[in-house]
Amino acid sequence: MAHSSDGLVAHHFEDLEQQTESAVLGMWLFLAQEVMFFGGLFVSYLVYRIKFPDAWATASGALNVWQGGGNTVVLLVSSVTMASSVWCAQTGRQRGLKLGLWLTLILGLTFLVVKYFEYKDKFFHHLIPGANFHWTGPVIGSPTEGQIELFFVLYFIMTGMHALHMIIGAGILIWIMALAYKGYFSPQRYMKVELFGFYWHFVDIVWVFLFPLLYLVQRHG
Amino acid sequence: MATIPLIPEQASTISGKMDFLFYGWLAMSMFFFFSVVFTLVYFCVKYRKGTNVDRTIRGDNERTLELTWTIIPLVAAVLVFFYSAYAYIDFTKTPQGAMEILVTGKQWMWKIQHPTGKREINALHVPIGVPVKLTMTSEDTIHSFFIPAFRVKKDVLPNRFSSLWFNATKEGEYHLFCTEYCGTDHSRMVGTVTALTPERYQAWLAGTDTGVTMASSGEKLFTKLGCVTCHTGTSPRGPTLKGVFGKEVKLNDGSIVVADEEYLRESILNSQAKLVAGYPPLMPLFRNQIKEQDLMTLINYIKSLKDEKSGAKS
Amino acid sequence: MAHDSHAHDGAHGHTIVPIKVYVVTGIALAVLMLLTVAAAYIDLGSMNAVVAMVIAIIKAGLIVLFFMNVKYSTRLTWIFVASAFFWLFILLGMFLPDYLARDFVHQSDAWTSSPTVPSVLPIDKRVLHGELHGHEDPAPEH
Amino acid sequence: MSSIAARPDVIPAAPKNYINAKSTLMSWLFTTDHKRIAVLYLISITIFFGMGGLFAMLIRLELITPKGDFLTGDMYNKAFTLHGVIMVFFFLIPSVPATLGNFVLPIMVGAKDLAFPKINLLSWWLYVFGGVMAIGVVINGGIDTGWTFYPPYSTTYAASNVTLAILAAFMAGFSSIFTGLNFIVTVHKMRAPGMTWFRLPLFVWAHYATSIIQVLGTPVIAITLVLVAVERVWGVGIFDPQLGGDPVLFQHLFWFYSHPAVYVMILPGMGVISEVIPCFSRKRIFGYEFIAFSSLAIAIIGFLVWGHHLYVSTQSTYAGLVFSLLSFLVAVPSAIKVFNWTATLYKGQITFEAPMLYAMGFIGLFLVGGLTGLILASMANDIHFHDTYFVVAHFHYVMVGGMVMAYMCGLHFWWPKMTGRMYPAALASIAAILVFVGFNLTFFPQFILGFLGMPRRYHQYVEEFQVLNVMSSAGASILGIGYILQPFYLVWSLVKGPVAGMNPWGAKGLEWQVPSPPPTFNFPDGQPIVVEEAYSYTTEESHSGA
Repeated sequence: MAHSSDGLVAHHFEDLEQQTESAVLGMWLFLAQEVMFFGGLFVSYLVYRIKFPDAWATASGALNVWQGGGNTVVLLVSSVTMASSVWCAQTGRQRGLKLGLWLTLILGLTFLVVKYFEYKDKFFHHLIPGANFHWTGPVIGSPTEGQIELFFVLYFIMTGMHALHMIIGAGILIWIMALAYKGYFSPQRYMKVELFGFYWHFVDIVWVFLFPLLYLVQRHG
Repeated sequence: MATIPLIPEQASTISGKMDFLFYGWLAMSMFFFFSVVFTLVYFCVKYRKGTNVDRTIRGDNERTLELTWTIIPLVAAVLVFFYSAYAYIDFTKTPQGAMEILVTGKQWMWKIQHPTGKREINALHVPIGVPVKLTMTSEDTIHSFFIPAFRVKKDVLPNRFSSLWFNATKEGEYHLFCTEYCGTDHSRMVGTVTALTPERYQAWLAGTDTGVTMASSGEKLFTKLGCVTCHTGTSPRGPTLKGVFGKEVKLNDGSIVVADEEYLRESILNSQAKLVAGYPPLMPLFRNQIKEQDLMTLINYIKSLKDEKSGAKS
Repeated sequence: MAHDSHAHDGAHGHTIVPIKVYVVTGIALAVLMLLTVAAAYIDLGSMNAVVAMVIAIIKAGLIVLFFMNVKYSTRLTWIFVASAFFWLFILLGMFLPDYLARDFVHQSDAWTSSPTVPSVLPIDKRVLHGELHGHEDPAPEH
Repeated sequence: MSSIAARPDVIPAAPKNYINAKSTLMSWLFTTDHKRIAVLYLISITIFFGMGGLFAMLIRLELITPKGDFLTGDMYNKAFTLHGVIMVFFFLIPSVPATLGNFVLPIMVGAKDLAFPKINLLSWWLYVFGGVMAIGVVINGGIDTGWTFYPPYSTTYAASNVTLAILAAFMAGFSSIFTGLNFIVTVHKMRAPGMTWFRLPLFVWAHYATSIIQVLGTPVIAITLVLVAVERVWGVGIFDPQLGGDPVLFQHLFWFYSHPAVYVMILPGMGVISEVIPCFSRKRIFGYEFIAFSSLAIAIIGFLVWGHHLYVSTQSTYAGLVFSLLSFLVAVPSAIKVFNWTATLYKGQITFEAPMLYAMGFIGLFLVGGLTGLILASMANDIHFHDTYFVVAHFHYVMVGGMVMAYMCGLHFWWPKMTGRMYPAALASIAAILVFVGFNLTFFPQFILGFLGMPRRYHQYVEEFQVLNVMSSAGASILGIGYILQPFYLVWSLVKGPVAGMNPWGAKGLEWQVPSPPPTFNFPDGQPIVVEEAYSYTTEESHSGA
C-alpha cells in the first residue's frame, strides 16, 4: 500500500509506525475471522463426536496416520522456513529470503500432493460420501453407516477447507516470491512477508488441531 | 368480519396460565413504555427551544441515576426469567399416563394415528379432560405443530421424535397450523382439531359418531394407497381430484375426455393410458393391486370430493 | 537503522526475533507432534481426547507466541489474539448446553446403508406401549 | 501525496471537495476515498431497499385477501424469501455502517481515510458481486427457502436457486467483515492527537461494537452457508437427517451469527440517535460512559443469546433456560441507552428538525420492539408466539421502526455534510411523520395477529384474520408513500437545495469542522488536534450560531 513519494508510508497514515501497527492489527483481525470460520466446522465436529463416539472411533481408523503425521511434520517445517524467511527479510538477507520462500512453497506443495494421494485412497475404498459410500472396515462399538459417512463428510470438508487455504497461501507465496526477485523487500519494507507468514502459521495451527481430531480418535486397542 | 378478534380462544389447561403470564408481561411492558414516552413528551414540551424554564443543572447525581436504572431492570429481568422458566417447565412437563397419539408431518399434510390404529389426515380428534401426548415425526423437512387455542407448539423433525402434550378443556373445533416453513404449500398444511367429550371421542373412535369429520372408507383407501401423496391439488406430481368428476380433462396428447367413472377407473388401473396434461407419468399401475370392491369405494370417494379448499373449516 | 543484532527494534518499530528462537520452537513442535501420536496409541480412556487437545493447544500456543511474534508484540495484539480464541470458546461452549442435555432418538438404529423413515405412518409398537420413554426428548421430563 | 489536478470549473469559487475532485466514472468505481465509497454504498443499498420494498409490497397485496388469490403459493414464498434475503443481507447490515459510518467515522476520529482504503473498495465490490448474484437469483426464478435457509428444506427439497443465493449472502458477508475490520483498526490506530477513547463520539463506539460482531460472527454464517451449499451440490452433508445428521445444528450455527447480526443492524442506529439527540437538545449526552459500554455489552452478550430462536426446535430445556436468562440480560444495556437518551432531553433547548423527529420516533418504536422482544425471550410465552406474526411484528419494530428510522435519521442529519445542500425541511418532516404513522399501522396489527396465532410465511390464511391484515396492508401503503417521498426531495436538494454550509445544525464533532462536502483527504491542513470532550454543547448557545 505504500506508494507515496518516499514509497513507504501511504498517504492516509501519519508515519510508518502507524501504518505497520495498523497492518498487523488488521491481519490479526483477519485471522480472528478465520478462527471463527474454522470454528463453525470444529463445533460441528464436536457435536457429532459427542453424539456418535463409536462412528468416530471406527471411521478415524481408516485414515492413514503416516500420511497425516508426515503432513504434520511437513507443515511444521514449512512454518520454520517461513519464519526464517521473515527473519531474512527483516535483516536484509535477500538470498536467504528467496531460499526460505522456495522451501516453504515446496513443503506446501508436498503437503498438497500427499493430501491428493490420501483423497485418492479414499476413493478406492468407497469412502467418498455419496451413493458409492460403503464401509467394509472393522467396526468399534455399534455405529451406523450413516454416522460413519458423516465423519467422512466432515473429514472432507475440514481438510478440504484447509487445503483450499493452503492453495490460496501457495498462490500468495508465489506473488511474494516474485516481489522478492524484484528486490522489493528490504529491512525497511518487509510487512508483506511478515503478514503472509502470519497467515501461513495460522494454516499450520488449523492442521495442528485437525490431525489429532481426525486421525487419532481411537488408535489404541 | 364485523368484529375484529383480539384474543385467541382458550381451550386447554395451560391457555389461561400462559395468557395470564402474557398479560403480566404486557402490563409491565406498558408501564415501562408509557413511563419513558410520558417523560420524553414532557421534556420535549417543557424544554422545547424558547421556553422560559430553569435550565440550570444542579448537583451531579448522574451515577446514582445510572445505577438505579441499571439495577432495577436487571433485577426485574432475573425475576421474570425465573417466573417464566418455571412456567415453561410447568407447561411442557408431560403428565404420567397421557394418552399417546402419533403424528407424522409431510409436505403438506398432517397424518394422525390414534392408539386404536384409527387414522385421519389434517384433522385431530381428542377427548377433553384427558392429557394427550403427541409423538411426532416428519417424513421430509421440518414442520411445526401448532394449535393456537391450546397454546402448544413443537417442531417436527425428520428421523427423530419430538413430543408435546395438552389437556383440552372445551369442546369445539380449533385450528391446527404448520408453523415451520416447509415449502410451496406450507400455508395449506393446516387442519382442524376437534375436542370431544371422552364418550363422544370413544364413539368417534369406534366409528359410530358421524357428527364430525368422519373418515369414510374411501378416504381411508385414498390414504392407504398413497393417492393423497400427489393428488392434493398442489403437488406438481398429480392433478387435484377435487370436483374432477364429470368435468372435462385435457390430456397430454391434447385430447379432452370427460372424467366419468370409466375414466377414473382406467386411470387408477393404468394411469399412463390417459395422462392429464402437464403431469409426469409417475403414478403406479394399480392393475391387479386393488380389489374391485375397493376400486368402487375409491371412485365413489373421488366423486364425493367437492371443489373447495380443504383444511380448516371453522 | 542497524539490523544485525538480535531481538532489537526493526524498522517497523517492532521486535525482530532471532532465528534461533524459530528453530528451537520448530524442534519443540516436532517433539510434541511425536508425543501426540504416541499418546494416541496408549489407552487412556476418555483422557485420550483431552491429552490430544492439550498437546494441540500447547502447539498452537507455541506457534502463536513465537512464529507469529505475539510474545514480542504490543498488549493490543495480545488482546486481539485472546479475543479470537475467547469467541471460539463461546462458540464451542455455548453449543454444549444443548448437545450434552439432549438425546437424539433414532427411528432406525439398525445397521442399514440408508436408514429411511417408512413412507407410510410408522406404527412403532414401542411408542404405543410407552417403551421409548427413556429416550425421548428430555424436555418434558424435568 | 500528489495533489489533484485542477480542472477548470464552471462555478468560479467552487472549493475542491471529494465530489468534484475527479469526475470520471472510473474515478468513482475504483476510488479509495471513504466518502466516495460511502456514496457508492448509498446508491447501491438504495437500489436494494427499493427491491426489497417491492417484494414487501407483493406480500402485503397478497395478504389483503385470505384466499391466496393474487400470487401462487410458490410466488408468495419467493416474494417473502427475497424480501428477507435482500433486506437483511443487502440493506440492513450495510445500511448505516457502510454508508454513514464509512462517510463520517474516519472524519469523526480525525483521520484522512480508513486504515485500509483498498480493502474498503474491495468490500464494496464484494457487495456489488453479491448483489449481482442476488439479482441473478431474482431473474433466474427466485428462491423459496425463507431467508433462514433451514435444512433439510434448503438442502434437499427446495427446487430454487438456493446455491446462488447462498453465494450472494456469502459475498455480502465478507463485504461486511472487511468493513468491520477496517473500522476496528481505524478506531484503534487512526485517531487524531487528543482524541482519547472517551472523547470519541458514541457513533464511533457503536460502530466499534458493531464491527466486533461483523468480524467475529459473520465467518460462522459464511462456513455454515458453505456447508449448506456443499450438501445441496454434493447430495450429502452434515445436516442430512438420513445419515443421522442434525438439522438443528444448522439452526444453532445460523443463529450464532444471525442473532448478533440484528445487533449489527441496530447498534449503528443507536449510534446515530446518540449523535442526533444531543445536537437537537443542545446538551452533552447524559451518561456517556454508560452508553459507550452498553454498546460493547450488547455486542458481547449478544453472542450468548442465539438459542432463544430454538425454544420449540427440540433444543434441550436446559439450553433454553441458559439462553433465556442471557436474553433477558441483553435487554438491560438497551434499556440503559433509552433512559440516557431521555435524560439527555432534560433541561435542553429542544428543536424538532427532521432528524430529531426520526430520533423521537426511533425511541418509541424501539421501545415497543425491545419490550416485545422480552416477551419472546420468555420461554413460556414463546411456545405460543414462535413463528407467528408476533415475531414478525417484533423484529420489524426493531429493524424498520428502529434501524430504518435511525438510518433515515442519520441520512437527514449528515445529508448536508455529504452533499453540501439542504433538503426542504417541511417535506422531510412530513415524510418522517408519514413513515412513523404508516409503520405503526402496518405492524401493530401484526402483534394481534400473532397473539391470535397466525403463523408467519402463510400465503393463505383463515378468514378471521382478514380485517387485521387489511389494516396492515393499508398502513403499508402510507409507509410506502413516506419512503418514496424521500428520494425525490433528496435528489431535488442536490440541484436546487440551498447551500448548507459547514455546520447547519450547530453540531459538535470533527465532521462539522470540515467543509461540506469535505475535501478529499478530509483534513488538508493536517490532522486536527482534539481538545474538547464529545458533545460539549451548551444550552445558552444559539441555534444558528455556527
